Amino acid sequence: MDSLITAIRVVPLEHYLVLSFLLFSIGMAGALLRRNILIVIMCLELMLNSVNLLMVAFSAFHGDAGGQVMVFFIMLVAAAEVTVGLAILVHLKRNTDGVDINTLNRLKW
Amino acid sequence: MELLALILIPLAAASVLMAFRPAAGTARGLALASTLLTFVLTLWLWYTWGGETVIGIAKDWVPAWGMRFVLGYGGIGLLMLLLTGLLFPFIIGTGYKQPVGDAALVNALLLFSQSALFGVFMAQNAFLFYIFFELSLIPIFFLLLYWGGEHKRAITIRFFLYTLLGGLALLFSIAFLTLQTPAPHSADFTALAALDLPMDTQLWLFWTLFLAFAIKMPIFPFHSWQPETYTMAPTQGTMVLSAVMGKMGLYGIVLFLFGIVPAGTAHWQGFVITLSLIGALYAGVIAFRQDDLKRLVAYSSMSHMGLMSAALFTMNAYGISGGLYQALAHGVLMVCLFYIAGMLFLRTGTNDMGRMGGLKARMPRLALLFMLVVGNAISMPLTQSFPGEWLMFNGLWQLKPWMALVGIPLIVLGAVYMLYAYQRVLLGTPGETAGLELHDADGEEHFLLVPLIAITFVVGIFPNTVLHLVDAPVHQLLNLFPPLP
Amino acid sequence: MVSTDLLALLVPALPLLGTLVIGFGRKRFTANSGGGLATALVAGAFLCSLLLFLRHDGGTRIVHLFNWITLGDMNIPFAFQIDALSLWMMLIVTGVGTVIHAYSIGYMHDDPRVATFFAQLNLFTFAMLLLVMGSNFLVTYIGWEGVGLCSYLLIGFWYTNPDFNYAGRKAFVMNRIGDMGMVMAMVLLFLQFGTVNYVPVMGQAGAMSPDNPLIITATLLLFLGATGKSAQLPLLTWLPDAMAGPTPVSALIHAATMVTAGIFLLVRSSVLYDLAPYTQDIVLWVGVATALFGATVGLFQNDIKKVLAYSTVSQLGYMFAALGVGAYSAGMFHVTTHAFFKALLFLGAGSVIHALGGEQDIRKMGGLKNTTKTTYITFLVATLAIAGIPPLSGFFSKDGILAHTFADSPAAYAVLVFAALLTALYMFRLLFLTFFGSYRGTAHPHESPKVMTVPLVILAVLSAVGGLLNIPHVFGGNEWLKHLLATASEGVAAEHLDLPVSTEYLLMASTTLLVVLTIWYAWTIYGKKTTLDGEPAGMPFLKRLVARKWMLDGLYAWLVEKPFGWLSRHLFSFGEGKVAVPLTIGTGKTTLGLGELVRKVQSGNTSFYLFGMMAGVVVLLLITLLSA
Amino acid sequence: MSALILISVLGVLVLYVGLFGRKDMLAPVGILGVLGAIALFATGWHIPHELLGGMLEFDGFSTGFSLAMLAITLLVFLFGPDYYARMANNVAEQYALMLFSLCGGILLTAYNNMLMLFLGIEVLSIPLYVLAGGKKYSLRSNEAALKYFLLGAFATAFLLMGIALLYGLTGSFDMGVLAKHIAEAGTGSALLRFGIFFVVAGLAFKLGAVPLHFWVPDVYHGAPTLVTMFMATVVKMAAIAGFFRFVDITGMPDPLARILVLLTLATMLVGNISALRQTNFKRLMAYSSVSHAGFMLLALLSDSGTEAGNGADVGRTLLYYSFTYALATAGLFILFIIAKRANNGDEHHQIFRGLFQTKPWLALCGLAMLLSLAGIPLTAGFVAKYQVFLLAIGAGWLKVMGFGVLMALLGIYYYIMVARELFMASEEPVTFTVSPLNGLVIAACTIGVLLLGIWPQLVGVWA
Repeated sequence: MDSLITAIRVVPLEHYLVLSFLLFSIGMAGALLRRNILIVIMCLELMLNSVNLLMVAFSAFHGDAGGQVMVFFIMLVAAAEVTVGLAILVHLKRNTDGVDINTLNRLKW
Repeated sequence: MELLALILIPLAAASVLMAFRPAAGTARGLALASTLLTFVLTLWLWYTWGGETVIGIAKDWVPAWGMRFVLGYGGIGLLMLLLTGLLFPFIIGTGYKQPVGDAALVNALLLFSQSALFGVFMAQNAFLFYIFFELSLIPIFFLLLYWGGEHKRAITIRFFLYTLLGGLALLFSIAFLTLQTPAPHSADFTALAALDLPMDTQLWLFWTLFLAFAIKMPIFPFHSWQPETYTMAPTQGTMVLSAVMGKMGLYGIVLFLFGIVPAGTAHWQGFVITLSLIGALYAGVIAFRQDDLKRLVAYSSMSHMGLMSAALFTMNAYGISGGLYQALAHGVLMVCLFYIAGMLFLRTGTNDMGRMGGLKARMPRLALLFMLVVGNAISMPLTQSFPGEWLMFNGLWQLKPWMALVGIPLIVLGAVYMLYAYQRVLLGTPGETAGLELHDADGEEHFLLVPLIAITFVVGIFPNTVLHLVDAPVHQLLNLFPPLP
Repeated sequence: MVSTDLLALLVPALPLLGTLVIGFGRKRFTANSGGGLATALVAGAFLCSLLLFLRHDGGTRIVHLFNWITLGDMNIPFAFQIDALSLWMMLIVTGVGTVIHAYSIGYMHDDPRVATFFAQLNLFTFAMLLLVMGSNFLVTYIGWEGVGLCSYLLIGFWYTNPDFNYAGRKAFVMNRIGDMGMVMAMVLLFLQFGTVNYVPVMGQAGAMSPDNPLIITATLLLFLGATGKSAQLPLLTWLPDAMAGPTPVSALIHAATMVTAGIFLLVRSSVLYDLAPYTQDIVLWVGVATALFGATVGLFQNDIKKVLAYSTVSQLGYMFAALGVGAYSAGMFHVTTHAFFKALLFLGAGSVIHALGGEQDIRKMGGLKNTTKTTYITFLVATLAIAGIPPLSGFFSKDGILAHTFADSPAAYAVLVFAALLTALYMFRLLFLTFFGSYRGTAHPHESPKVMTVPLVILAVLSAVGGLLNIPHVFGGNEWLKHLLATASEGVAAEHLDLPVSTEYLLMASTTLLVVLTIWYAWTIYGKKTTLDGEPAGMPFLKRLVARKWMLDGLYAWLVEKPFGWLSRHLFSFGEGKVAVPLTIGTGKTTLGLGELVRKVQSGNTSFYLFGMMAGVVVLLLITLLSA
Repeated sequence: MSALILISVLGVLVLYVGLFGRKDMLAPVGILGVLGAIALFATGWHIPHELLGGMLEFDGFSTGFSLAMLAITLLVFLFGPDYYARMANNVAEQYALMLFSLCGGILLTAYNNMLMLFLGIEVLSIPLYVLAGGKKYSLRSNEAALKYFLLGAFATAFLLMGIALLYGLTGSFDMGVLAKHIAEAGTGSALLRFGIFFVVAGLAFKLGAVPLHFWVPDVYHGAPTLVTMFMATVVKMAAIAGFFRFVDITGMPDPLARILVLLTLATMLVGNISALRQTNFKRLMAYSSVSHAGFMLLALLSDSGTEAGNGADVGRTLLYYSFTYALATAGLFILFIIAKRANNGDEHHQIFRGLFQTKPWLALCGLAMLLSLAGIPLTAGFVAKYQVFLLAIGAGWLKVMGFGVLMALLGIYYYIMVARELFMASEEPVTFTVSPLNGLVIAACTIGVLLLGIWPQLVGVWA
């Protein structure tokens, strides 16, 4: 365990920061640009996971377990969230066969 | 206790009308009875008044924000109470000959507004004042919305928002002022008047306060809601608006501007007086070419209001007393004029003077009544309006002679448009109305107009009965003012 | 024995009573009952005044009724001032008033609204009495406005005629223009002296140095008021139009009493004017100019009443000229005599009109001296009086004015003499065209009833002997009226005329001679006319100008009425229609439009929402970071 | 804690009741449970206590908010049976999900630790995603749900990012530590700025503050009306409570203040302006909720931390404001549902026409609640706004406050437009059917609004 932490600490914190920001941004970009709702959801997951990465890194550098606990919670909640999301998506697919995000435009103004 | 009664009696009557929706006759009877009762009550207050400020009731409401339920009255407040008490029976009485709509509802609304107005004139706490100030608006909103003339919806909303704009500005100022008072905060006028605000604060505070009252009166250039509202509102609504509600503006000026931001007021004095006078002349000139009688009266009212506010802002004894005295006179005048306009509409089915004319031959009594009212409108001596005008011009000249000289053409303008209107309506040969079956002013109408006209003359001959109300308070007020530069 | 105060109270109270009784019972009163009552009441007022006059001991008595306007240090009592001046005016008003009331019974006999007429006539008398009796400017102002209103009502008495209504309105508004000055003067004096009661004001003013701006301003403002009421330039065009009213009204209001209010006011405040020579000059020249104006225009009028109206204007001019040179008593004297003979002239004219069934155009008259004898004789007397033929009243009063003017300003004197000649000319033109020659009309002339002719006779006598009231020293007189008024008015007391007696004789002789010549000239032109074709075409410019009243009406229409109407219309259509209201509505509409716009941002597209959120967050982020 | 457990257990219980097909028992059970929870909270009154090692802290503020939310939930449940009468099955889930979501809300009022903040928000949100999609076969419902989900997840990511950064700064999720760190180290570090920023973004999303408000109108519009009502009231209160806690504990460091000003201005402006021409009542209420979020933010803006300054007052004000707002909104939504039924499904505000002619008292109730939202005197809404004004002025935000006043004027406009409809005659006769229970609920809301307007201390008595 300690070895793992030291291993993590080999890489300076900044790199983790940058990396997770990159991931976060990629996720965001994907969420914005992609049409297919499934992919959008994945991108959202990506954003969450970038955060996870950050958490882990921080907890390692702080030598505090809280961060890792948090990561578990995040995964948990993310799973629940996605479940719900997918369920809703399935309904949508049933009612309008299609998962194109642009079909969602009945509600406006 | 009787102060509370002033608010509760109309409220109770209104609630009864709302709840049981009695038949027209009963409704009017009840409304009339309650207003007469309140009138007697105000008279009694007048009779028992000893010349000092009376605090009738003082209860904590929300101490945290200085909200207290304090009712009381000094001479000025009493004058306004008398005005309200005196005029409402007549305004209700108007409904007999000139019914507006569902009598129960209309009278209920009128009574609501009366109750709120009494509140405004008795509130000794700025917050309380504001609450009544706004509440008095809501009944009028419905009167307009239901029984207004053409475009009533748009006009109603415009009127409502415009006046509320002023109201919110007032609320803002009150909140600010309350926080200036030493903790525990208090919004009582006494506490606010005790504040010694720095000049720069007073300078902007003056405007946030003045806006509310300028819109209410209304003063040029905040008047654009007024003419069409007065024209389109049902007669009774117009009466309440012009005869009583406009006076809330004057009253507020004395209460807030003079009482709380005297230095700021003194600083803007010249500017505001100029505005008021311009407005007065502007309205007076415009009134001349109006074809719609109600609109003409609306503009004449605006013209008078301009002069009154100008006089108030002279901040000297003659000006203030004259302006306040005139408030009463103007109230009576407005009720008379709008009632006569209503009578004419009732008979000819129009407000367009171009389509009247030559009515005198068939309605000599109405002509006589109208002439007497016109006499008051152009402030002939021995009518109510003259002493007020005399005092106001004294005040203006005392401050700056040119102000009086700018204002004096009003006495010509008044004669011009009033006599022109009189001629177009009554004199000459019958126009389109020739065919109509017209009946002269009847008993009920005399019953309503004659007392008012009598008051005009009695007060005109013995103005001291009213003047002594404002004399002492105004002099107390004057002590607040900073020495004029 | 009735107390003086009660008498003083009765004088205005009686006419007021008449107004109320007749006014409210106007359905029940006939010409005879109503007229009779009205006349009786005014006569009663006259008797009271007479009693007061006889009791008068040369002092000034203030009859305090009640405090009218009291506020702080302001106390304006409702009180009467009984002194020689007011008494004299009361006598004129009620005396002439009584006669004219009586006359009206006959003249208005067949009018359906005769009761209303008498009510209003009484109301006028009441107001006029307040005007002259008031012990301070404000009470005077009550009457001042009151007579204005009455004149408005009576001019427009036959209200179905739009022209008459217009004339009434014109009269009132022009008076109001003058009243602006009056009010301002009162305010100024009050703020200066802390009171508007005549006695203290004059007392304090007397102590002030002459020529100080305050006094000059005050006097000028007061004079503005006077010009309005007394139809002086430039506010005179209302008076000729006022002839729209029934003839007795013209006689009472627009000849004998109301129009002299201005003179009364100036005499009342003579102290101020003596302190303001500048103002006096202005008064003098305005008076002179008006006198000339009236006389010239009078020459070309063909409506019998219009001629008299312009003659009134010019005679008022004389009076103001007198005041201008500080000859207050002369002015008042002329007021008196003028009241007699001008009232007589109007009533005579009325009688003629009555005789011809409403005809007013002198070109359609002529030769009436045989058919309407009484009228003719009395009219002749009045004409001679106004022309200034000794020993009739007009001669003395006019001569007084001329003498004083000569002493003060020969130029003005010259103009006034010229005007006097013109007066003779147009008056005799009127006389000849009306009563001489042969009848050119179609009606059947007949003499008026007694109730109308008797007043004529009374007035004729007065116009004849009225001169005795104030016979100058040169005729061994003692100037009774002057001494009387001197007790009431410092101005009169201060009068002095230092002319060598010889000069005075010379002036009188020359003037009289010229007048006689003028009359002869008039006879040659108009004396034997049997037909009359209006003025010959192609008049010289000046003549046309004069005939058109010096374009004064046109000037007003062009300078005041049209611009005012234009302003009113455009302020409404532009100021309100294009600025004020649109501004309000515009604000509202813009906001709503904005709302519509912002609402459309909610496009319903999820990607866009995501983008929006991100963009917003980024923007916020940047702002917060940059502002750090 | 006990209350929290009770509510979650209650949710499960309701599910079981549904399992046994006792549809008629759902609401009563729920109501009883909620009452029980209220009782529990009431007993825990005035006794601040910590849970989970200080992760949750129930003080007067959170107790008050929890009670208020429970009370509103009670109203929702009272109306529930009527609303779900036509819905054949899965009714139990609806109630249960609301209860679960309520748990999240309660967490938000009491969290003292960013982990709890995160959990609270998620527990609050996830059931809502489902609820929003409650009408399985209604496309609008699906769309609303999905939009809500996508945008919500997006915002969650922001929140988490923020939390992570703050964690990176302090090495702890405990708010106290964070506050201490700020107090000592000041607000210099970029981590702190970014962290706070992202957290605020996440919270602002829940509150529906501009520019993170895009979901509000669509979701309010698409979701089943009862759910909309729940979102507009309970969720709103939870969100503002959570937001307040964060601001209050961190004691409004300077970057936070700057963000909040912008948020406030933008929210008040957009919320009110977009509502002006809105005729669909549900969307109108959505925008109104945005604009009210703006006013609450104004109050929040004036907060300077409980220790240092007026935190307690702000908390009180927010509670008063959000509760009265919720009351009026709830009442109006019920009125709306009634009117909507009477006009077979139309959602434009003309559907209120003729109400005064047929059911005057109902119209008057509606008027009272609208006036309260508009902030006209003698209604709770007015007092609430006034408190906000007082706070803003006290904190010296005069200009922002002046802007707020203008926006309040706009607000009055669109509420009055609806009020106008209440009193207009309808073209063709409409029959509004009101069950006594519904009438009672509406009356309760109205009375509450008026009572609180006339006697504001009613809410202010705790703590």
